[in-house]
Amino acid sequence: MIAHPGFVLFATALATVLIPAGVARQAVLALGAASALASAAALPGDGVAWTAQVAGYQLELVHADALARVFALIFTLIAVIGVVFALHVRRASEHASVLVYAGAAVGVTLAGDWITAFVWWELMAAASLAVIWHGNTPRTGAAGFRYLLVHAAGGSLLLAGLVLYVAGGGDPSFDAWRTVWSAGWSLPAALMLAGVAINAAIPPLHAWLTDAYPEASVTGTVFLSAFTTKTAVYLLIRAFPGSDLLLWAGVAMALYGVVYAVLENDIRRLLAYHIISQVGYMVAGVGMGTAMALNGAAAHAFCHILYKALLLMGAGTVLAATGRRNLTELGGLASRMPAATALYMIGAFSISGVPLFNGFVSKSMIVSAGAEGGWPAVELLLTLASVGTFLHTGLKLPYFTFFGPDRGIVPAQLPRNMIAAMTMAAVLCIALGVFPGWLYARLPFLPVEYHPYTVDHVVATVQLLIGTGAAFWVLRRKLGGEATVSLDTDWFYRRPLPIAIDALVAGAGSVGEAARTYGRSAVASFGRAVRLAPPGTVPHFDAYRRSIGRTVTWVLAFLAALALIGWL
Amino acid sequence: MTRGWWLAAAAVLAGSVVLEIAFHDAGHSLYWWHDVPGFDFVYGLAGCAAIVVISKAIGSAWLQRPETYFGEDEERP
Amino acid sequence: MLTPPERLPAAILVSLAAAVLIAFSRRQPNVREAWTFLAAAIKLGLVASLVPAVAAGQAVESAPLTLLPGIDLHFRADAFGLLFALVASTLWLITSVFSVGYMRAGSYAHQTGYFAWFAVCLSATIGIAFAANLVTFFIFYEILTLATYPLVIHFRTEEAVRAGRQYLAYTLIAGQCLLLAIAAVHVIAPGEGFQPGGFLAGRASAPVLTVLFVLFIIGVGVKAGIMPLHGWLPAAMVAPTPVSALLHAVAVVKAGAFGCVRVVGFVFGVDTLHGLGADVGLAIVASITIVAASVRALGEGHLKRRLAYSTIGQLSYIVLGAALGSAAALAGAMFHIAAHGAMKITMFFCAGAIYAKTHLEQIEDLGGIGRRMPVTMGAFAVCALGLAGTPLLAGFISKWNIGLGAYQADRPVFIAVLLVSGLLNFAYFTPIVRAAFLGGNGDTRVDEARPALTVPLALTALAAIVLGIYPDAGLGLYHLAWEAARSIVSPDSRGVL
Amino acid sequence: MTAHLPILIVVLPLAGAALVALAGLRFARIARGLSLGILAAATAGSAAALMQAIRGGPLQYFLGGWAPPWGIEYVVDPLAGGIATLVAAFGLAAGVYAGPFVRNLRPRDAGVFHAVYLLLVAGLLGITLTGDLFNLYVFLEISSLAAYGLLALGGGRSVLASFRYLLLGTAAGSLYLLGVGCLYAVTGTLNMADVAARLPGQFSSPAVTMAIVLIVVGLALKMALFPLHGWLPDVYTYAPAPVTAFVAGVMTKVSAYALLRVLFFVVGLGGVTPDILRVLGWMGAAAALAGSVMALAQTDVRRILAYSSVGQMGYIVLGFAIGTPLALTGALLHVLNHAVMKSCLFLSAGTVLYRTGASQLQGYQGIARRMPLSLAAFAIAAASIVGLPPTGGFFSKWYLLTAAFDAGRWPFAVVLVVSSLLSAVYMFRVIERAYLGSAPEPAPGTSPPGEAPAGMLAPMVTLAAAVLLLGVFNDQVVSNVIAFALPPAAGR
Repeated sequence: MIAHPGFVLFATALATVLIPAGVARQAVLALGAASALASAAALPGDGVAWTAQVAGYQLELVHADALARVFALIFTLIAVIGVVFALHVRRASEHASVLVYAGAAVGVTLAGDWITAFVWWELMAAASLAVIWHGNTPRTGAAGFRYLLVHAAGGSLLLAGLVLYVAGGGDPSFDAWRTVWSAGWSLPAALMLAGVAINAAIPPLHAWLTDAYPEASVTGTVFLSAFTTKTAVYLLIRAFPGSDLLLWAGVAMALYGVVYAVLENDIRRLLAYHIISQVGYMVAGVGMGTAMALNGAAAHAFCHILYKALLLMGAGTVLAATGRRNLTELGGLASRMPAATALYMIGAFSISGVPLFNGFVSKSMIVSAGAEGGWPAVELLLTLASVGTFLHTGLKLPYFTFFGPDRGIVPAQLPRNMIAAMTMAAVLCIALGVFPGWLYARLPFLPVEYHPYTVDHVVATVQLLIGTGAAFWVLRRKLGGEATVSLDTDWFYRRPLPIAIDALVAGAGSVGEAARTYGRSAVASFGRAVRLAPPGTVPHFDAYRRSIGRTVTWVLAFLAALALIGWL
Repeated sequence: MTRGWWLAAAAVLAGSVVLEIAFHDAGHSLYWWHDVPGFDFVYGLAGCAAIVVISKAIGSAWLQRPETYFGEDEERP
Repeated sequence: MLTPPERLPAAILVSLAAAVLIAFSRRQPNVREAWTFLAAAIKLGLVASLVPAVAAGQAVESAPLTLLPGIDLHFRADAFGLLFALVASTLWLITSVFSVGYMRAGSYAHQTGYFAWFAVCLSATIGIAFAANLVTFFIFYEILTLATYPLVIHFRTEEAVRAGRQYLAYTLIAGQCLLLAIAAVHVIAPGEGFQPGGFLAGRASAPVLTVLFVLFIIGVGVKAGIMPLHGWLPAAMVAPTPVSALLHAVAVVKAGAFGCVRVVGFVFGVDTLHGLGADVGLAIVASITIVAASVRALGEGHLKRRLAYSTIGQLSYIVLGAALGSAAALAGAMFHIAAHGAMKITMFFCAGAIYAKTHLEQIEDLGGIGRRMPVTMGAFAVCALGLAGTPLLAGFISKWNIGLGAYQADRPVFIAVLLVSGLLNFAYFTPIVRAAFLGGNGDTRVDEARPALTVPLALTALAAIVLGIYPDAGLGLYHLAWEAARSIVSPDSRGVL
Repeated sequence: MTAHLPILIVVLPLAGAALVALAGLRFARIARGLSLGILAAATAGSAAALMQAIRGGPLQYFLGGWAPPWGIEYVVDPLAGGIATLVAAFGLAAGVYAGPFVRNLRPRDAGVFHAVYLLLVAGLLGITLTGDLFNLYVFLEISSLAAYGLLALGGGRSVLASFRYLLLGTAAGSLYLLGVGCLYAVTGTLNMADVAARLPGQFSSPAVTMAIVLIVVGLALKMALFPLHGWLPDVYTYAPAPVTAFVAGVMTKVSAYALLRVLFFVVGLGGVTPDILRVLGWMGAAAALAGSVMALAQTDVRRILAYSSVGQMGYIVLGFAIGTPLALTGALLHVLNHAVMKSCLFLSAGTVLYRTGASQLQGYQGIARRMPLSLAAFAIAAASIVGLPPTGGFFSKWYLLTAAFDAGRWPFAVVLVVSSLLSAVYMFRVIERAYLGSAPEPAPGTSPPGEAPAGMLAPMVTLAAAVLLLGVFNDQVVSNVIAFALPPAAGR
């Protein structure tokens, strides 16, 4: 018998709601998350552990293999860190929704068939919406609403594909599916891939991410950055490995995020664009589809979750302490928030792939896989993307936030648990950077013959970083944030779509109104036609009263008519 | 201060190039640029500049709008 | 104890008797309500006691009276009818609790008449469910029409009276269309009762059958709220909330949807309609209704009226399922009778509980209501997600099956309709939920409505969840639905895997 | 005894009329008791005769022992028996109901009322039971004269109305008589059976055609078939309630019976009849629609009911015109149903008038709270007029509908449906006011009007119950009575 980490998290969520705010609840939160991590670590080897027969379908609730385990592990791990980061939050509903969100994500990773995965998938969408709506920026509501509609659409696409697949006699288990996928494209595959691609934030289906994540609460964003996109990456690895489309989509999104990051002023949105960029590496890895690339994708997801969480926690602490979110309003916080600054920089070095940080051991895996897989352009472009990564998260953002011109901001005191959580993440980032073997041993495709710390890797990376740094220093004047927003694909459903929908609603309303009016007038005119006495009128003389004379005339007419007919 | 950083960076760079030449093994090089010493430095320098310039160009040309562009956009129940 | 055949008329008469008793005990409200509960319990017992036999595949019949030469007052509990009867009688029991709470909270007038007519409505509904031929069906269908009228005009306000007029106008005209069709069918196929797979195949020329089908659909479509025959439904929202709940979840509109499936599956037969091409027409009409109603709901600021439009859209799921006519689609449609019943009645209960507590009806005023009434709005949120077809909730089961059915019927395009509808459902429900829980001023004082109002809606919401996770739970409704669907679609018929 | 039953049924009220008139001079109470007793006896007698006719075939009686063609024959076949029972029973019901009304008359007039009333019943019974065409005319006139008298008892406008009726009724009678004369000229007999036997050879002769045409027009006028209904609304509106209830219930039906008798039993379906039936069919359709439309336009409830009768007669004629067994079944069942529901309606309208003096629509505001039973009866009967299940009206409509489809005359089916929708509207206008209107506060000092006295309630409630029972158990009536009453030659 095994404990499903997801259900452990749900139980914790329930307990959180029931226990009043205070030390007891904090203890339960930490304990619950920890035990979820433990149960994830204790997941059995390959094979179906939980099955259920529902409405005639054989569902595999837990189908733990190496791929599932590594994702379950990192999801529960980040749940622990995130919970610690949020321990000071008093709203039970926020805790509950993040825990359910995390649990659902774990559920997806452990699902052995499409139907089960879909159920968790939708639950995850709902929970993540709740997380976003716990944000407190003026745009939270609208952004969350758009997030909901986009993800509902994604879920619908996935469902459509699934229905077509199952109705067509397909076996929903992933093992069966992979043979179908390897056989080539099909309508169900396309629809399902589209559905997953929305969650993976593959441009042009990505705008929900940068739209909504920065509007969530400081603590919520940490969870958001960890689960939705990574679950999508997991499903891509699981169900859609090896596809040129994904490869080039991945490369494109790696650079796409970079370009927008240049223009971004809001620090959390800047980091959000870098989520897209980083997920681009993973998608590219999936697209390559070689064992090494898929390992790289999994490993990069693992590491990315850690350092991106760390970065967002850093940005979050800034926001929490100063209430400011734009580069144009920040600066010179390093001396006033030394711990946060230092921890943030660890995350920055990790994402930039500085040797001895975890980004280096995972990102380079994908790049090399690209090179060895015979895609030179991929190698160069992904390298370019990592230049941009270092430029923004490693140089630009910290420069304008922590160093650079001091604006004399006096930050508020931060809760201790925030720093603690960041420390945990930072330690893990470095530990994985130093001892990559621990991670490699848990990758889906063993054995892993990849050694990050070769001379030419390290040297190349160092040169790249120095070059980038030099260029940044020269161009830093141009890089200051500008108080602007950048149009993205969300423009389509933020400008034209609402207008269209309003028009539609108004149109439908007026049609109904017109129908009502015409109906009424038709009835009224019928009433007039039959000389219907309107209710409450004085008794009028019977309009149909008929004199004897006329009756007699009718009699004669009738008589004549009948007689005529009789003779003819 | 800044000057110190520059010197340090230059030193590390020089060292790296040296190492690159010393430990170069053709077995690991798949494409020509793997054999060019200091390629990555140049690539980083040029790439970074390119990213900044191009992005800014695109942004100011098409993408950037005043922060109030989307208005309040409150959701309507 | 009654033999199974005797239980059919008994189940119908028990609430009729209750109506009389209620009318005579107007002086003692508690006794009066006692009659309601007693009758509801007995009825549910009688209906539920038929499940084992029917689930085992045999139909329970009883023809106590000859109505016309060759036409009996004929009752038969087949899987489909029993499904509907179970839903109706279960929800009646729950609704009664809510009604008592609601009517007493508002201390409204005419309570005796209210409960009496309520009971009559339930008799008619069960009669419709168990009717084994068209004439029997029609008789109870018309009785339902008349018995609902006093409930619609309950408040006797000018608006209520107008709504009542509108309701009668729609339903009586529809009834006469239905009567024409039924009489013609009786001439074409004398003395035929409902038969799985229909009995009109080849009994008349295609044009005649088409005209008859249109008449039938008008007849049942008005109650089922198929656009453009839906006008009465939002207007009827002036009735007390439990009545709206009854109208929407239990009796009236479901009777229409039920009749639609009966007509398609048990009078014409899927293949006959396919031959006429009428099934596509119906499917298209249903699809338009689904989308258009959701759009109207988007524009509706009054909670109950938004729910009404939501009902119009959801009912056409059933119509669409019937029109697609493959096994899965029919099963989904039939199961949706139960699923939508549980979910929509919950939402009306919520609207009622909120109104009874705060007298708020406009959606814009509901900010923060969820923190004040967490159970109520929690149930509301659950059912909102359910209606949008979120997994683990009842709505998903029907949506999934109708989707499969669309593929089986080689009309996968209609899957898109379901999905778009799901999106629109999200669009018009979730803002309410968010405003309720996260909007409004920050006060977090919990102040629920009285238990008589809160417990029923919690129960029905729970039912929506249970049915979503394990659709066969309890009375095996899902099994019954498939049982009925398989009986309609002959093995060699199109669209069976 | 039973051998004389046919004649007794007619003679008893006839003789009784004289007796009651005498008694009425001194003891009004006795007069009333006597007349009710006689009516009860007539009812029992005709019911018994009906039973026998159904079991052992038609009862025949030769007046004075003279066999036809010389003597006058009385025949109680199931059809005649059924109608006779209907007439007698309604005579009794209306008679009971008339109690309070009569009490308001001067004793002397009361006696007269009872006498004339019995005369009317006797006339109608005679029409149904006689087997002789001329004798039918005699009874037609007897009943009509009695009716003129009774209808005029309402005073005021009713006198003029009744006079108009007299003129037209007489014209109708004379048309009928002319027709009979022609038949006699051709066939040399007045006995229905003989005429039926001799006629088939003579269809070519224009005299026969003319005869049938004259008879049809005459009877159509008597039964107020649209557009010959001109006399009816005023009469029904202004006559005293019990009389209206009775006249509206059965008198037109008896004329309809006569028409059925002549067309299907005497003339048969040969010769000109099909053409006439075709015309009658369209007139029936027109009546069904026009009647309902005209009823819509009224503000006086009794007038609404009167025009409604015009429409409902259309249903019956429609049934005759289709002429298949199914259609005739429907028509006859509707004769029964309409008699029950329409008298029920007039009775409750009468009670409202009696209690509140209101006959106008807005006088009905909120009346249901004051007189719940009367209005409940009204509502049930109204539902039956509309033809809503499970009332009787629904089932007769069902027979007519199926018959229309069966005979391929689907336009008639549509007409029936539309007409019943229209009737739903005019009935609903009354009911909505009665139940949802707010009753005016009674003038200070006066107490609000209460429920009608038991004597008026009893027949009303009975009829209302009958409406429902005739619906649920209509099959009993159809297969046990009407099935036997169908004409032999019916059906194409």
